[in-house]
Amino acid sequence: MANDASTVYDLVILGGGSGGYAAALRGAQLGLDVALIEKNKLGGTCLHNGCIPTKALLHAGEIADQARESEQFGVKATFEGIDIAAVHKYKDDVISGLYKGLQGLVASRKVTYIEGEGRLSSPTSVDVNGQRIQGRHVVLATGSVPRSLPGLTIDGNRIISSDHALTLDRVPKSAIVLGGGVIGVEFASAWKSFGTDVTIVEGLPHLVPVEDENSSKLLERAFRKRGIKFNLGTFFQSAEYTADGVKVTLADGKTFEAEVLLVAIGRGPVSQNLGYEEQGVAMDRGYVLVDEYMRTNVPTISAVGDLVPTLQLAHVGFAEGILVAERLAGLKVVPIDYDGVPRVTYCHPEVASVGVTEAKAKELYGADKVVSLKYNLAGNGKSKILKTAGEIKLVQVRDGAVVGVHMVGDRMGEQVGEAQLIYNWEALPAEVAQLIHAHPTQNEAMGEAHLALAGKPLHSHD
Amino acid sequence: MANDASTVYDLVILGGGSGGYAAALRGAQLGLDVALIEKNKLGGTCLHNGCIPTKALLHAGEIADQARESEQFGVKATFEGIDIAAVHKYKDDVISGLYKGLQGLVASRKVTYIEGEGRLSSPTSVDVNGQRIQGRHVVLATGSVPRSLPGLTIDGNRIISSDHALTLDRVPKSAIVLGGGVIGVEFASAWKSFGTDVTIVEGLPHLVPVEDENSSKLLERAFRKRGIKFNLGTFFQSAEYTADGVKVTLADGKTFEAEVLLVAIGRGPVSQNLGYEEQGVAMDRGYVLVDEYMRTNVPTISAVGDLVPTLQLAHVGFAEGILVAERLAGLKVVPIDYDGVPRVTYCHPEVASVGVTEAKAKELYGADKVVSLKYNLAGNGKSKILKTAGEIKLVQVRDGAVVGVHMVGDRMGEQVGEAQLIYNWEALPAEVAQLIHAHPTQNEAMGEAHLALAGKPLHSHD
Amino acid sequence: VPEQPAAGRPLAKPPVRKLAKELGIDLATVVPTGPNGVVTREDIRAAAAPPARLP
Ligand SMILES: Cc1cc2nc3c(=O)[nH]c(=O)nc-3n(C[C@H](O)[C@H](O)[C@H](O)COP(=O)(O)OP(=O)(O)OC[C@H]3O[C@@H](n4cnc5c(N)ncnc54)[C@H](O)[C@@H]3O)c2cc1C
Ligand SMILES: Cc1cc2nc3c(=O)[nH]c(=O)nc-3n(C[C@H](O)[C@H](O)[C@H](O)COP(=O)(O)OP(=O)(O)OC[C@H]3O[C@@H](n4cnc5c(N)ncnc54)[C@H](O)[C@@H]3O)c2cc1C
Repeated sequence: MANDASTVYDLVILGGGSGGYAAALRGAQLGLDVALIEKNKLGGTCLHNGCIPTKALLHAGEIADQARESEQFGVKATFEGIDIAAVHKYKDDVISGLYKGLQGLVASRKVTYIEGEGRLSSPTSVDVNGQRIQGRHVVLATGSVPRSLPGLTIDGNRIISSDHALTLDRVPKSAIVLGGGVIGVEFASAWKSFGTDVTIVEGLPHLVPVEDENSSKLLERAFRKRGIKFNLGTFFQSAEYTADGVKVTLADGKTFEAEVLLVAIGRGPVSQNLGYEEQGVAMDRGYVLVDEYMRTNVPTISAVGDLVPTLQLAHVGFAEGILVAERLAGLKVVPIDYDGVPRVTYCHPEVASVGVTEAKAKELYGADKVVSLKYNLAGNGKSKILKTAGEIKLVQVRDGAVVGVHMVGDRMGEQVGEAQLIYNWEALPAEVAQLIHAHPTQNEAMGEAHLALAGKPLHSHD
Repeated sequence: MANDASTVYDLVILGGGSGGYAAALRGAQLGLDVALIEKNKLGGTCLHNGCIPTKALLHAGEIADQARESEQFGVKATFEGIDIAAVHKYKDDVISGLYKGLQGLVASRKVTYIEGEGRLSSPTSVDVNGQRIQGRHVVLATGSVPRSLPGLTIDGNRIISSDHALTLDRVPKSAIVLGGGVIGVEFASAWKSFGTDVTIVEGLPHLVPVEDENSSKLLERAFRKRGIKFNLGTFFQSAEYTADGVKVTLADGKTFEAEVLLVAIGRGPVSQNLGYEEQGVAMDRGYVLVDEYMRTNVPTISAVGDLVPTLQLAHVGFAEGILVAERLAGLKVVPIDYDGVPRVTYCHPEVASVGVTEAKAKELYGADKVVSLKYNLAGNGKSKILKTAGEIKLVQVRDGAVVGVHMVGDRMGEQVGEAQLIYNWEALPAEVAQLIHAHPTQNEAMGEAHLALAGKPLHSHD
Repeated sequence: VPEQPAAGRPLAKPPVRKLAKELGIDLATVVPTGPNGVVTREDIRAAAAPPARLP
């Protein structure tokens, strides 16, 4: 709490994003003396350029779609277009409300917050604003930034990253989205709702390629219905400017033209020129390497969040930050089971999962030991009311626990909480089936899927 | 499966609503020979006059509200009104889709479906269409119908029940809703969204009076903001017609006038003149009495659903029907823990709960043994994005399991699935807190509430 | 005598099984004291604690 040059903090944290601030909050809660160093804004990518603003855009898109389709529900309303300045105001209001809350929280926990660009100066210190901040332990949490490809220069106007897409002052008439992962399909979805003509280019054979193939296929079907175009299985080759936009050429010579090109091929760690190498921190392709307790090879240095090669998710950052703080405060900690971390893609329809894919389960347990079951939301009353389509797919070890839950459908991301308990607590289908779920909710579909997997389907065929 | 007069079924079920058809489907699945007798439509109240149509109206209301408020999200749309005929078409399409599905299911399971009004004619038979249907066991599942008060005659036009409200060919300019329970607040909510000037009259001190008082208060605050009026704590005395509507007088002399009066004071069992008394079935105020295995005092007769004095919910009917079928098929069954049944009220905002209220917990465990915690959705990113307010309240036995989860907020009904596992599996707050929830979902609020209850709040103050 | 569950799996609610796993306790070796022969969290903790000396 003291902040003169002679203070030695228990914990000096470099980077105030999801991973860094979670470590700070939990550390302070446990009585540690914490310094949190952030060069930009507390909250990092997630709050300012990631999770929150994208979800605000997607919700504005949902409002737009519902206004367009209102007559299907008996509501007379005319959709007249998007007021992008007002969308940004809505989005920025959401961010600033949460930002204030987070600042209040950090202040109330008595974390020493230092604004400035820091640099690791020894295994136990960070230099910032010409001062040396000493700590018994240092946590690296400098996060990630958008990546590009060799020869593909992000100009921020026609060739853009998610950072630019989030503040674009217009709805593009047409857009090419390079990358069909989470960030790519979320922007594709929001833009389509806003009226953009969207084409996704994905080099792998599927959209959201790390999901269970069934989810990818369902999303592709839904996007096709929405008129979102995509080209799968061929990699990007080059991009060039046209008179009023961009032309993209793929490895097979196919070309696409649009007003803007969003590069959403992934994010790379922020670790260059920060003193990490100099202090002997082991790295691989820019990622800081850690063990399952988030320890680097340097005993006084830990690292969390997008900077380390685990899932790039805000709540993974939270979990890793909390784990480090608890470990350093002397609590017993349990390594994170990354398969047990819930994943949600907030496009329309949503994709959500926890546990392993069917393919992965077969690798782990043997093909003959794995069973799977699909429950179609067509049989789910609430989903019918919402006019959404999709499925819940369960992957089970024969006669054993549910090891994968994979869902597609509007709002299905909210079901991942129950799925998360089922996976992490290794529940048997019959144990879930025994508990009759609330009618008529989308949650009921989770119950029905488990009833069916337990051999006693209620609202579905045997 | 055979259907001549000499057949003796394993199971003869009177009433094809949620309770009856669940017993039929599960019984047939377990190899029992089942006859299902229904005088009106398979699916009963829930599908045709209850759960499903109300939720369709509520969703149309949501679409209307969002069109009205679209500019807050940057979407330019003009709300022009409700096309009530189109609302009914939407609602009826939802019903008929599910109805077809259910008919297909009953047919595929080889249940003998008999259309006609049945009457219990012996402990092992039901008479219908002049035929005697014999069974080794009979299940009574004749459900419930709207109740009224002495001197309050439902005319179906100005003084109506939920049955009429669901098919009303106009949006009333003004409405008085008598009863602030689940059905009352759902209609009040939908009508308000459609533009009706609504006043709820509830004799008890709170809306949704069986919920935890905190939920009632939050709903009252939200309704006040929406301009839904309510008068609490004074009972209804009389109603009379005015020139163009109805005038209601309360016990304290206060009066209210409106175009229609919806009587939503509860539902009573359908058990008169059906032969139940004659066959010696023990009853109380029209309800058929059962033990925890749904057995009546007559060894060959069971009863399920709204006909018995347990929670009047469709999924309770499902659970009771399944329990009877499994018991009669010789499976080991476990009595239903009714506190563990999830309850959702689908108004805007939604109210949902599982487990016991704080007041009840204090009775059960002693006031000093009960702790509770409220997590405000103001700190939840996704709820901010949806512009909804509310709370999750957890009730815990000190140092023990979570015994009550009480929620208010748009879409929070979908969180009841995770809450249901936590309650029924007697999870400790720390066990839930250990599993970091997906960001940014509403589900995350469930995780945050448990983090706080476990003494390690992340995004909330200590 | 507690009833033997189907499939030979010891009866305990999922979070309790998880706890047992974390503490390295084999559920089959735990004496259940819960209703219907269910292994409780306390049973697991008792099994995990060092054996108490006999009085
Ligand atoms: C468009 C988009 C959408 C996303 N949506 C989701 C989603 O819905 N759900 C989800 O879970 N995840 C989502 N993510 C991912 C999520 O944002 C990240 O996983 C998360 O922000 C990682 O947290 P972090 O703390 O590791 O890094 P960051 O949030 O990147 O924070 C790192 C911080 O360190 C600071 N910093 C860097 N270098 C220095 C320095 N030298 N000195 C001082 N400070 C420094 C940065 O300014 C930054 O604030 C999304 C990401 C993007 C880009
Ligand atoms: C407006 C409203 C909204 C509701 N919303 C919800 C909700 O969101 N969620 C929820 O869980 N519950 C809800 N309910 C309650 C739910 O509908 C009931 O709990 C459920 O329908 C009870 O099922 P049941 O089988 O006992 O009775 P019913 O569904 O009433 O079925 C009884 C059946 O028996 C038939 N029958 C009666 N007498 C005879 C006879 N003599 N011969 C042949 N057939 C006969 C009837 O025609 C009927 O089909 C709602 C109810 C209403 C009225």
